[in-house]
Amino acid sequence: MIDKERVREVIAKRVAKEFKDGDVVNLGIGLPTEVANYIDKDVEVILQSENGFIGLGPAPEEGKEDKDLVNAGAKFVTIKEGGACFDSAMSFAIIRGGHVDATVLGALQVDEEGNLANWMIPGKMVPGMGGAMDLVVGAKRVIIAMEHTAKGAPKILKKCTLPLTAAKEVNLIVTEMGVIEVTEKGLVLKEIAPDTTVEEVLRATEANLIISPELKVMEV
Amino acid sequence: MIDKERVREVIAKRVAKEFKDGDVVNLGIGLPTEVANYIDKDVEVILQSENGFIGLGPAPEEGKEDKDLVNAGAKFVTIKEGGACFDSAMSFAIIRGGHVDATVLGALQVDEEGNLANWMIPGKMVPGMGGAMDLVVGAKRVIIAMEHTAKGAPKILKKCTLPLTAAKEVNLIVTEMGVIEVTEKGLVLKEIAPDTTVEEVLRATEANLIISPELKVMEV
Amino acid sequence: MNKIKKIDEVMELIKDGQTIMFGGFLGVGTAETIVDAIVKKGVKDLTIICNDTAFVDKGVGKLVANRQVKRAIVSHIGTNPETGRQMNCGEMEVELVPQGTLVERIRAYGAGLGGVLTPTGIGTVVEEGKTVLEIDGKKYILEKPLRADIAILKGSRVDKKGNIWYSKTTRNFNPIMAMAADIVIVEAEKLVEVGEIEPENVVTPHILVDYIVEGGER
Amino acid sequence: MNKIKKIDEVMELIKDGQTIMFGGFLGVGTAETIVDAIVKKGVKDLTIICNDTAFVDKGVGKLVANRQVKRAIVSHIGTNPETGRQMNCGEMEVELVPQGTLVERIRAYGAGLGGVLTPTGIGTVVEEGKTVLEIDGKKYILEKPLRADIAILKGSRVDKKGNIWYSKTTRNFNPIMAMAADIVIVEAEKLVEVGEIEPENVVTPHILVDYIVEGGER
Repeated sequence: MIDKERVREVIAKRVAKEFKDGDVVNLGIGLPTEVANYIDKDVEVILQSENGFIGLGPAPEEGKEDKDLVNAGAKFVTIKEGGACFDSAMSFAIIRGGHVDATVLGALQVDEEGNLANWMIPGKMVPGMGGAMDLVVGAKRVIIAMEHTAKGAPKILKKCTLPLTAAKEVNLIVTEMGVIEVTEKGLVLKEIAPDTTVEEVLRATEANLIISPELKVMEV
Repeated sequence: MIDKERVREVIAKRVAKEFKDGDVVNLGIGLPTEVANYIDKDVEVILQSENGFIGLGPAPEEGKEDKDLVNAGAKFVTIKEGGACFDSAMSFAIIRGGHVDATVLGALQVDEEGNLANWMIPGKMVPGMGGAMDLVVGAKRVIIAMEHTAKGAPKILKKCTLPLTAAKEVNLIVTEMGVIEVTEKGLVLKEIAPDTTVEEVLRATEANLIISPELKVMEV
Repeated sequence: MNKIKKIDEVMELIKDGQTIMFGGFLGVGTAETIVDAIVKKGVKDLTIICNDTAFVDKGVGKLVANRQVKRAIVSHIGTNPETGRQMNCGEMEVELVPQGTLVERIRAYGAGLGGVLTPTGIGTVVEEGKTVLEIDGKKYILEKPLRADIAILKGSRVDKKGNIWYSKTTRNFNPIMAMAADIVIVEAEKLVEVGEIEPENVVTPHILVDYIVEGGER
Repeated sequence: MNKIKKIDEVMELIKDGQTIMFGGFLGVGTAETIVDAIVKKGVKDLTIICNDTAFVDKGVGKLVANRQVKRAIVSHIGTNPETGRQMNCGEMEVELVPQGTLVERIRAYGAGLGGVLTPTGIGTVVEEGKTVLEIDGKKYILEKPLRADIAILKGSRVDKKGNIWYSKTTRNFNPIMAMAADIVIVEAEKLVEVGEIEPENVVTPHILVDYIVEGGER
């Protein structure tokens, strides 16, 4: 069992490998935000922030915060040279119109059809969907970055039981145990973490998993 | 019979009296454009140009033309201090969204219901509607500025015979013979040009005209 | 036409039961001086339209905390526990709208369109009770336009005619709301002379703005 | 990623039968250098989407005059007699669209919306053959989104990443078309360094632009 921090690092590092030079990417709050720290220096990824800009840069040095410049989680950030600001209508035109190459989001549940539930637990947690529903529908690729299980219970299910964020939009699931692609035929395990067995992955997953004939070891 | 130039002046001068301080107005090509020359100096009217700005000013001095600054008829113009430029989506959001107080347009035909035909003569003249259909639907008030007849034939009809620009959107008709308001009950002659009789107006009009009990002489 | 008013003058326009739009994203780009004055005035039963309910002590969250809001139409309430509490005990109604749909519904009203046809929310609870149209083989929810009695904007630089320029991420919903309300009030962080904002760099043209209040940097 | 190309390089992308959007309003804001190169290349059967067909010797009008256009989707053809002539003798098809509807249809595609619900054209020939929806007692025409293979923009200042700023009335359809085509090419009147356009004053963000061609002032 690897510790929480290492789990997040493994997931974020693996997701970071999904991008190619010039990709426009929106990273969700939390773990997905950490992906930015691991993007290869030779790959220029342009981060979109749905509150209204492209060219999202790292947090400013202490004392250099600009009260007018925050990310979608209201944290102080910077804007890279060549960045551009716009209003929310334009921001979501960019998102819904397919001008974002990939979005990385966390999940409560994902299922065999690529359905995603990540915005509410009825009677318990109703924060609102924010921009998540638009991002999942609009981005060319939807990558889920999450821990494989929650308190030991599988999050990759045959069918989501929580209210959906979107239907059939997930393309890839990256966890600390492996990388799973959503295909027409179902979920395909393409990579597996080192020191993890296929049996362990299957045990931690409720959904049916097709084991790729070219199953690789995940680089972490 | 007054000459053509004087006719245009009479119409433009009378239309210019329709505006109050702060009004946002879009003037069509041709005669409506001339209205700008007669607006009272104490009344600040902001002209909208549908190709993308507010604060339309007069033509520049010769040699001071800016190739990037034209009106919707591609004529060189100026922009007043405090003017603002925008794209065509914003321009028509302003127009269709009811943010223009009045539009002044010419007409081929207007009828008793306030229907307007001013964009084509089938088989003869098909220039396209440009922004006219949006302007007529979107502006709070639609003012028609035109000669009362065309080669002696009435242009104010019981029912338009040419393809419509918009249905039931005209509010006021200003001609060299008088001022006619479109009301629920029909067309009401509110003002009449000096040296013109009601009989003359009726003869030049195919539509039924209700003569206002407060019929006034038009100031020209 | 002098649009520049004292805060007390514009407060006369704010009344119980109104629908008010507020620019801002988690409070960034929200007119704090005007919000504070509304808290002080204590008007009740407001319907607020905003991206989110911000924080208990920031942005429109202060109106929620002061129990002035009857209904909120927003995309997110997670940062303001008071919204959740009032919603759960029935003191306040919350209509959750996907962020892109929310801004496009406001734009639809401001642009004179009959509604929005969006794929966002298809296959989720968002589509419940709404018309779904299939256009060229794809499904879209018909979402209705949103309007307000008052829109309250925050402008970073506002000229004396009312032209607005927004700094960085303060823009968000502000320019869209400027089109969708009967009365539009802007809080100017910095009031500048007419002509100081180049015509091309004006984001909200002055014809959309009715009143200007000086707010300063905060 | 170097987006800056020679005119000959981008001409390789232009092919017979393509649908091409051109920014510009009666030629103002149209990429004349690129239009001239397309005239020279002589590709045929183009569908052009533009506000108008400009003049015989200006803007996209030159493509019409050179008989390269099979179909034009525009709001106005009155300034180019050649368009009318070719239309009347069946050499060219013209779809006339109200200007506000035209730009909104392009925006709908670029913004991922299923269509536009507009009151413009109700009660006219424009509504013929289209779906009309009654929403809250008012009628709207459902107008379909418009896309293109290529969008050709004219930018007054373009930085080396592709961020665009438009001078005065050259903006018009350009920023909207930047969202609605598979490939977006901008002709830069003036190529500037990255950072010279303030982030807030960028109108078309560089992520929407694929190629930049230097055009100079003309």
